[in-house]
Amino acid sequence: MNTDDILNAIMAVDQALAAHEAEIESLDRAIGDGDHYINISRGSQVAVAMRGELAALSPDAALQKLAMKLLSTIGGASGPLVASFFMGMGKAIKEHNSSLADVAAAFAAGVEAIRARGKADLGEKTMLDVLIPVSRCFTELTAAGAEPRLIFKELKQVAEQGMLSTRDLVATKGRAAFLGDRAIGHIDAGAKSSQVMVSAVCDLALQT
Amino acid sequence: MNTDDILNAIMAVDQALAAHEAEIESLDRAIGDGDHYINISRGSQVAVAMRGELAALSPDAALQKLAMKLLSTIGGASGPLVASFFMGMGKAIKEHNSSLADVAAAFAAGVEAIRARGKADLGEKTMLDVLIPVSRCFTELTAAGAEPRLIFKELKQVAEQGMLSTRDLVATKGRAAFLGDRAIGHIDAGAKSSQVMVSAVCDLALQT
Amino acid sequence: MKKFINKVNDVLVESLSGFAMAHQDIVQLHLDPHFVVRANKASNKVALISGGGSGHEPLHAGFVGYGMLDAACPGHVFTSPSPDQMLAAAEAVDAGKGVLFIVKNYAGDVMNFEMAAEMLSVPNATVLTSDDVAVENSTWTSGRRGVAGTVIVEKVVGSLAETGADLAACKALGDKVNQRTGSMGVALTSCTVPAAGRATFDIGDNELEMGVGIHGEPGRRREAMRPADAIVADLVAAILHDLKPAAGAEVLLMVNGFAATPLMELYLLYHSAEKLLKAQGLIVSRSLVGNYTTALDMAGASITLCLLDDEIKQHWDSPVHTAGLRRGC
Amino acid sequence: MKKFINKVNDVLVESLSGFAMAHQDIVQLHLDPHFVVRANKASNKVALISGGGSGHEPLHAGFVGYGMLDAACPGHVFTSPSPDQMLAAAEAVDAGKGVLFIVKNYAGDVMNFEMAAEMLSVPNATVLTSDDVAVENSTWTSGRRGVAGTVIVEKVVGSLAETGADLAACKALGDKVNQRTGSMGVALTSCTVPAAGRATFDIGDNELEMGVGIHGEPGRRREAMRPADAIVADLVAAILHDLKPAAGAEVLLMVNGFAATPLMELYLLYHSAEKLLKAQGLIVSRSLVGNYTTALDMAGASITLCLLDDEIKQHWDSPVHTAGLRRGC
Ligand SMILES: Nc1ncnc2c1ncn2[C@@H]1O[C@H](COP(=O)(O)OP(=O)(O)O)[C@@H](O)[C@H]1O
Ligand SMILES: Nc1ncnc2c1ncn2[C@@H]1O[C@H](COP(=O)(O)OP(=O)(O)O)[C@@H](O)[C@H]1O
Ligand SMILES: [Mg+2]
Ligand SMILES: [Mg+2]
Ligand SMILES: [Mg+2]
Ligand SMILES: [Mg+2]
Repeated sequence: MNTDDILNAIMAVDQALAAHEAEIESLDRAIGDGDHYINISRGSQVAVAMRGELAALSPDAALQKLAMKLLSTIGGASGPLVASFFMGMGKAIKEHNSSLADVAAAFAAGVEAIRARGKADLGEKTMLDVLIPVSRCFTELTAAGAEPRLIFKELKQVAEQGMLSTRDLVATKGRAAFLGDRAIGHIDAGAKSSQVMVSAVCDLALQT
Repeated sequence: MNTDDILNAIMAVDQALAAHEAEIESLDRAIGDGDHYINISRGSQVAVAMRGELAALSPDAALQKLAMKLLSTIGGASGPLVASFFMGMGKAIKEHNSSLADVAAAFAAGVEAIRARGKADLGEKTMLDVLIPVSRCFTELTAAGAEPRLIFKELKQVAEQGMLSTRDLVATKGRAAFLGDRAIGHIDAGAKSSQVMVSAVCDLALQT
Repeated sequence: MKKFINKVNDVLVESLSGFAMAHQDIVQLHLDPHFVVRANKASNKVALISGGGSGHEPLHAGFVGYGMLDAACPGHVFTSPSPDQMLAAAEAVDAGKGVLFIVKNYAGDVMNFEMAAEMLSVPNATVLTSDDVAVENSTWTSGRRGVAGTVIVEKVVGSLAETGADLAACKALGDKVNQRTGSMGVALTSCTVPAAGRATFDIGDNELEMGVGIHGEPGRRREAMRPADAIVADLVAAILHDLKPAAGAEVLLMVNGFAATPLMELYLLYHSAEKLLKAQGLIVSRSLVGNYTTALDMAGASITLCLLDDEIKQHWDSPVHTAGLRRGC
Repeated sequence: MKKFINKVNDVLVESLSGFAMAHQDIVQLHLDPHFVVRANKASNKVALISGGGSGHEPLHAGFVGYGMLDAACPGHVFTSPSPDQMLAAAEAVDAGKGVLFIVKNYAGDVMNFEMAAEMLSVPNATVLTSDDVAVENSTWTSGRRGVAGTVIVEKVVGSLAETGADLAACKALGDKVNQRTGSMGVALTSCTVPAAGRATFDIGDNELEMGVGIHGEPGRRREAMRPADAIVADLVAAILHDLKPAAGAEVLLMVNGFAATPLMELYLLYHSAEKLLKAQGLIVSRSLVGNYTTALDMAGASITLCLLDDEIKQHWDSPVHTAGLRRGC
């Protein structure tokens, strides 16, 4: 992986989020406060606008720079979480030419940074219900030397399952936690946006 | 006319107003502030409640007492006007056994008191567009010695015409004056309530 | 109609009672007849009394206290109070220097206060406020409505009265401020009178009423919803057309909410209006933003401009201690 | 959606700019990153900084000034501000005695302030407010929401900070006030986030949401509209169940409007609540009624009780000079 891949992924994520605007927005309206799409797309738009600046940087520096910008742009609960993800990933990634296994390790470091920041874990009806299973699967499949196309197809499925799994959960973190049982039956907005982003990056990888 | 007639008229007026609640209310909502029925019925209800007190008094004293009570009860534009009417009438009426001509003269004094208080005249789209023609007709017909039943029938018609005449007028007094031409096409609420009251008293007189 | 009320007939007394309980350090409530006076009666000053229909809170009872009113007479919702209220209030607050009535120019208020003034044995005078430029003055109507500018009149005259100025001086200053003040309002929704139980007027989801009155009286025109800057431009233009300030004149800019419009939007309107006035060469040196003259539960706002001079500035800036406005003490 | 706005993306900056223009004697606005500080920087005191999503005005920027906050960091509507705002604000207002962050307990606010606190080189501490009793505390959730009681924390700690008290003392008093404060709200209508353009939740013409959050989060239950006294009885019971005041305890009673509910109704609620508390043997010795912690354009209100002691009373009564609350100066 190189900086170009990051820039392409930014474009893909921004477009994919825009295509799911109504869905993400209505999920956060149902059991949150309705702004998750606005927050996350504010982030993806600023990332798109930064592509020129980032192009000159190495992947680790680019991810760190992106993280700081997202931290000051997104706000809300997702701001520090998304920023922590890229900070964690930026610290872990190699300076150049990371292998798929390197990327999986960096992804895992990013997810770990979200866990540390949000003090949440699997099963709390958050974005982690997508990201933790995706990260585990990514690590396992790369460790097992699986074929890249198979890995990305698999990750998309795992993301989808994780997203759907939040429907039946009671939330114990985030705004939906205020609802108790009333949150059951609704998919978590952050889980949905995470699944959309994971899918978009996998599709990109599958195209090339 | 004696105090008993006043007491009966109070009952008749209260009932007639209640029967026209929706109509009076919606007229004031269209070109006023929507409270004319509430104001005027607050007055008629307090008058009904006073019947015991009033019964012991002579007609002039009863009308004066009623006027002061209405003054402190109704509020709004109609409060001082209605109170002035009964003050004016109370000052002019004989102590006992007024003839129909006496009543017509007292009624005229009441209407004059409204004019003085409100500084309005015929054609300004107010209650006076009912009360002035009614008063003139009442005076003329009693002076001409007309038969009581004919007088009351005639007064009802004059009241109706006066009320309807306000539809095509521009208001120059009261809240509807703020509307300019936009008041055209709407009957004035105070003209309507006056017509309802005049009619109710005439019907009462026609029954007996 | 969804409102926090118990019985429609108890709204006024319960609300006044809550007001008096929450502000017992400032006011005292009398019932039957209803009026609100200062907790501590002032001495050796002209007594200022205002009043009018309820539903415009904090106007007027919220402005009873040091530096503003001595008493307020609240009528039923949107209905002028009656003369017995003004008489009882005058008796309670007269301090030997006469009574000044401050009355918004509506037929009902004018006639009820007039009758009280005629019956009152104490020397008295009346200032009629008529700052609403939405309705053009003309010789054959009863004239313009008194709206949010009334707050400025009450503040400025209230301050002068505390100095011991006489009745004539207080009336003169009130008339001057009124002449130098213009307002215009815009409604996004109707209000609902509790006793009526339904909206006073119908308005579409994409419409506004330009020039609306504080009782929901129709204004100059109904039009399609527009950006805030365009609305403000019309309001300000109408007021300036009326006040005709000299170039470089110093003004007080008030943005008044009708009750249901959030502070966030009121400040946005203020921003738009101040920019516009500055661009026209005026100096905005005093401001007031908030819900001061409301229209029950209406969404909407009005803009008021007052042409300042040294006397008005001095009395605008002076200390005041009321439930609705407080500074310097 | 009918609001006084120009472009949705400009609402925050235009509104903040209007706020700063209208109150230039009290505050100064910085943009990019956005924060509001006192017009005159205080010296030799702990710097108090609060912040949170916008849409709750006057909270928090309206409480910047002598006796309350040193700075406020406004986020986008209903969205926590970001750490760069807190860092810039802290740099601007630190006066050598450290920084106290006052943060409403929402995941976003907590995490953003936490990151700022970690990055900040100046000694600092945080008070988390969590007065909303609608959501029961439990070990496995992120805990209760911070709502209108935050105003009391800011006022009381703000007063202590002016005396030169140190960071630990300010934090301790803030935590104490928070523990002694409980709130619960009720919505009659939804709010509408400008960027979303439509109501956050649907609610029937005859329904209320009991226990609603200040972002329109659902509360304990949806129920049929009821008389004010019945609603107040439920709100007060929930708060008392949580606070468990001793017999004869002295309390501050706050009735807070969510923005679209008129003062007339808020005072009616106050009347109902004070009567009820008195009947239960409590002493209501302090009050606050008005729109202090709003929820954009929501119709509704909350009740807050704070169990007073001599220290809290002293700091509640002390002078304060902010755009949203002023007394004694
Ligand atoms: N502690 C946490 N750990 C992980 N994810 C969280 C946590 N709190 C919230 N989230 C995620 O953040 C999402 C909400 O983000 P957003 O709507 O942008 O912020 P806010 O809740 O402040 O409005 C939730 O749907 C959830 O997935
Ligand atoms: N100056 C006046 N002279 C005579 N009648 C008037 C005058 N002003 C108002 N009215 C009458 O009063 C009626 C309105 O009364 P009401 O609704 O009770 O008071 P308000 O206008 O204060 O709400 C009008 O419909 C009109 O008939
Ligand atoms: Mg959200
Ligand atoms: Mg009327
Ligand atoms: Mg009226
Ligand atoms: Mg949010």
